[in-house]
Amino acid sequence: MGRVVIDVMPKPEILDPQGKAVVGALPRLGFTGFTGVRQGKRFELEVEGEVTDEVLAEARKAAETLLSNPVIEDVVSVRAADGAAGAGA
Amino acid sequence: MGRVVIDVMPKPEILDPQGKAVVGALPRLGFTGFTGVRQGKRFELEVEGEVTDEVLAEARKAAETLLSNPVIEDVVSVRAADGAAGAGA
Amino acid sequence: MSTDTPARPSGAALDTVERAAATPEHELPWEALGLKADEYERIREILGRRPTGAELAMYSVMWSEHCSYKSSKVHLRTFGRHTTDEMKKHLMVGIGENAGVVDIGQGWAVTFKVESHNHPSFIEPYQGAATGVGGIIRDIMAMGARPVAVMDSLRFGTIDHPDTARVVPGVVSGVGGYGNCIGLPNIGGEVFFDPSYQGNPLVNALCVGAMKHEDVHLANARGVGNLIVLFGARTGGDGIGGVSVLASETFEDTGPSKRPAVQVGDPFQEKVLIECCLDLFSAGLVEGIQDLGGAGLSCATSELASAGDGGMLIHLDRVPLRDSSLSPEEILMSESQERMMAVVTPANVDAFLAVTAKWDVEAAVLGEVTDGDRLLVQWHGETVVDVPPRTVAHEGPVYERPYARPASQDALQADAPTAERLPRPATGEELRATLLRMTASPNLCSRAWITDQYDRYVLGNTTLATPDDAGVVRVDEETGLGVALSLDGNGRFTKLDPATGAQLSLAEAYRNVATAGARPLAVTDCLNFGSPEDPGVMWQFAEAVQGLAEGCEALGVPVTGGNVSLYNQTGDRGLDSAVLPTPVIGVLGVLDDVSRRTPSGWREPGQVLYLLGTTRDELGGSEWAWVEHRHLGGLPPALDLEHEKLLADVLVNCSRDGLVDAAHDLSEGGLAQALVEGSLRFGAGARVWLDELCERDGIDPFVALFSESAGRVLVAVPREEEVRFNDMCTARGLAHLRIGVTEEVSQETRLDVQGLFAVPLAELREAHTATLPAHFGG
Amino acid sequence: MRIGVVTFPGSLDDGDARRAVRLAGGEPVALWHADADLHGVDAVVLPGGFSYGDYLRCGAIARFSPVMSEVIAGAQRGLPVLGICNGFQVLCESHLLPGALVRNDHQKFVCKDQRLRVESASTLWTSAFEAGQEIVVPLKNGEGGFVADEDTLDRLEGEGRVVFRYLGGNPNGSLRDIAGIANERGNVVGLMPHPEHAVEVGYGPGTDGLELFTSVIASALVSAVGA
Ligand SMILES: Nc1ncnc2c1ncn2[C@@H]1O[C@H](COP(=O)(O)OP(=O)(O)O)[C@@H](O)[C@H]1O
Ligand SMILES: [Mg+2]
Repeated sequence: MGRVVIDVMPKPEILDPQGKAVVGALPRLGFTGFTGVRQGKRFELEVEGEVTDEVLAEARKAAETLLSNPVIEDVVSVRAADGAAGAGA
Repeated sequence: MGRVVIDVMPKPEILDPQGKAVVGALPRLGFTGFTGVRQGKRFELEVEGEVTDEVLAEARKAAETLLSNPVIEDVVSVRAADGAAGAGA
Repeated sequence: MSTDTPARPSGAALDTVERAAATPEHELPWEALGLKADEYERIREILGRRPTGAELAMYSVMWSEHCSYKSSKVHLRTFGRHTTDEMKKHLMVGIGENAGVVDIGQGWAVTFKVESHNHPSFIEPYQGAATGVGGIIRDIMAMGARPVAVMDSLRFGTIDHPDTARVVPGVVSGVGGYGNCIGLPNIGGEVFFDPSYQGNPLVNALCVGAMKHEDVHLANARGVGNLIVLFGARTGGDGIGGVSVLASETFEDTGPSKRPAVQVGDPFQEKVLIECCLDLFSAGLVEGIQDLGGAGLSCATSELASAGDGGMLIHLDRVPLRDSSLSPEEILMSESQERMMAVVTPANVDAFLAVTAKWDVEAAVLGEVTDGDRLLVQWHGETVVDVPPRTVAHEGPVYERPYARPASQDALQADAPTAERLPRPATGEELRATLLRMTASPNLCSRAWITDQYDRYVLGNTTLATPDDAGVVRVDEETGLGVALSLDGNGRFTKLDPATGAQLSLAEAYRNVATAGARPLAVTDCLNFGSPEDPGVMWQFAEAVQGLAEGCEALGVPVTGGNVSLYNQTGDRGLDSAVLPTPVIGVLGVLDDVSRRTPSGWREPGQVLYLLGTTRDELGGSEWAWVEHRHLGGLPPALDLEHEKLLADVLVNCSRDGLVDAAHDLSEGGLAQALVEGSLRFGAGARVWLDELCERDGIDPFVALFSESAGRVLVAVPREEEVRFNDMCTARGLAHLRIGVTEEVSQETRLDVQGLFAVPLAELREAHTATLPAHFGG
Repeated sequence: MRIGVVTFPGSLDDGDARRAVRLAGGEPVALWHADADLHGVDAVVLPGGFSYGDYLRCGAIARFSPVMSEVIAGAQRGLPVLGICNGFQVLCESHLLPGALVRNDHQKFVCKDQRLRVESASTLWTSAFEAGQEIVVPLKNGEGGFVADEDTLDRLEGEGRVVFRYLGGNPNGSLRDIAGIANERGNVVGLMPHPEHAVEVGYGPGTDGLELFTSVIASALVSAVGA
């Protein structure tokens, strides 16, 4: 069983209220070193077999049509999961 | 200017309504190869200087206390951004 | 993402006033900014030189159709001409300010306005609708009021078109996402599907706010030496697509490449801004205030200065930025959301900044009110704008666009839905089947799938909301003083006859408010039309405005403000590619005690159903003609405004004296739909007979059930009040007829039209509620 | 009885909670998120809304506000605390209550009049009800799905700490139809539906919600008499 990881982030020029809320909260918790935060989405897609190039191409198409909103978001990466990220460890 | 990437995913045993909705929608759009989808969050944290080990340790602490809820989520990775993922390209 | 104030981009040539005077030959891209040659020439005349890039940015955006109303202005003056002194009696602030203000008595005032966010909602349904709600809320805040409720009027393409499946859920969750998160109850609206809105959805949002008389604030910058403070969200490159031409012109090497076409809303920021503004108002720290909406700082500075008594100096480099690469032109044009601008005395400024700090709201003192009459904008000490503010804000171009009744109008009106041309159901069985199809049709089916996504309870003052005829909220907890609002439009009627159609929309909103038991007091309107460059569209517009103005005068309710949205049209097939001409009318009414409000459904058995008003064979533009025959033609129903006034009067008295327990307006779908909705409201059935009605009005059961004649309301009268009720109608000369009785709430209860058919409410409910979930997902 | 109602930036139903306290006969006291002081109140309500916008996770940021450290300390001493909707989310994020609240299974915000069964009348906030009683109060949320692992759910059921359960269909995918729960001591209760919107005839569905507030006032009287 293979797994594809897709990362989607708000476009840099677009207001990101979620990131803004986090960057405001961090210093109150004593985390002072962070000057900016942006919050995006991460998807893990499972496939029956291996993650072939065709699977990745399908996944990219899905990322661009369904998983992201091209008006305000960018698909920043579509890749096969390496063991570490996949298992949720 | 450095950047830390943090990935947070719903725990495997926890209901993930967003992932479920995506997996339901994919076949309707003609994407038939995916058997499961989970949707998590991806954060990009900016720091003034370089991403040192201390910065990463701070980021991990922030990830575990604020950015995720251990009852329902796992922090699956905390790492320095490589060029590619960072620029939002 | 960097958050510091910008350094002056090195190496780029700043287009200062000085430079503009020295380089008269330098050509600016005025055409790309949407200006006409004569408009550009006028700017040169006003300034006595060529404009700077920043000045051109301001003029171009402020002289756009959206901001200057250049095509509609000559017609909008009609409203003023038809507003009598008597109508102005309750009007504290009229057309021209951010929103009108109405005196509702006991020292209270309310302000309300409807505005469009049509095009952005097509591009990005969620954010477009969300920022539409956010924008109208700031207009209400700018009057000094606390926003107390919102409404939304939505129009989409055909229900089964694939793009409708994209636009509807996005718009609905955007309206809900913003309103729910900001804590304003959604108390009503409309949803309508028609192919003409394919590619041109209409998203109109209304906000109403309340305040004490002494809290009314106006948008003007008075008092030399007073400070200009910008507060709220940081300024980013939102919605400045067009002006990037200028940026690339003057900032060749440093100009940023990407400017977002859509704005993203942050309702949390706006919620905090509301509370912050209310704290500022109650501490008396604000002299004048203006929201930042379309045209951003260009609009706020020039309007404040233009309405003030002096000039204004602004240091643009003090604007807190989200994107440090923005040029002065872009900062002036940015439409970043959740920002306000206040005029503050120097003595109050520290206290002002303490309040903004309490709410974690960023604020920056940008400049001051000056003596003289110029608006000066500086960028790191150099002057980039030096203009008479009135010429930017209030003295833009005015067009007398040609208009003409389209040649096709006669044929359209001649195409009446007569019984010979469109077959009508006659038997009980046919009528029953028609009723079930009608009540399940897109424009008549239950809106619950949409309205269940809106919080109608927050603030704890909502006493009527969806699916009642009007939304009713309490304004004063001590006395129960409150307001009722209804938002209505009918593009089909307006297409068939623009003047009458606009009046019918007005009459429906007016009637809805009275049906809820409130005394109608004032009007706001959003006029959604196609391209003003099409003489046919312009004719529709002119006619609709004239009709509306005359209608308001006849009903005695003034237009207090509104919004015009033109160019709602795709393609170049002239009138045929424009949306149905759609004036959306909001009517506001007052209840001295909202506990007297009348709900739209009955719940007690044995009450008597009366139909007020008379019914004619009027099916032109009706839902029946469309649902059953895809037909739009003929004339809209006739309207008698004197009758509407009488009807409203009787309904308000009935509510005051407790003569009716339920009242429901008859509109789209006619009596049949009113019976369905009145029964389903609380699950109590009804037994109805139509013979007397048919005999009195000379109609058949089909016409009785499905005609859309205006001026009719169905009421449920408790038996013990029947005599008083009858006497009152008779004394006032209002046509009233007993047509049925209510049944109890039970599993078996039915809607029984005697001698024709009966339908169990369970079956009706199934038909009525299944449609939207079937199309947009459970 | 003085009952504090916390206002976070983004709280929406704080005024409504104060009104409910007043109508129940208590004295509402407004508490401010940035103020690490409960001003001697006898109970605390964490109201509904979207604290700090709730963009990250509902209640995640509010949990770390200065006032919450006092609320947490008070709750551990036995101070009655009620979390409504966003307040429930804050209580879970603060670990005063187990489990978490996730996006509704149908992914939409839902606003409706909701039928509930009061499963436990032995908390400080439900003593005025009869166990098994059915009530109707508004429900309005986008992230109201209660989740916890099986062991936690079994323990909640076993210890009688499921306080409210949805009737007539599960509106958001909550496990075992759970609408509200309590801590072991019964002084901390969280629920997704909004009892403060059912306290006045004509403004919401009836007045069933009032009993939560009269419960806590009555139990304070009882303990005062007992003491
Ligand atoms: N988009 C909407 N937002 C909020 N409420 C709505 C919306 N659309 C319809 N409603 C509500 O649903 C009910 C039915 O709408 P409608 O059939 O248009 O009423 P009417 O014909 O009496 O004006 C009304 O209470 C109306 O306010
Ligand atoms: Mg209507």
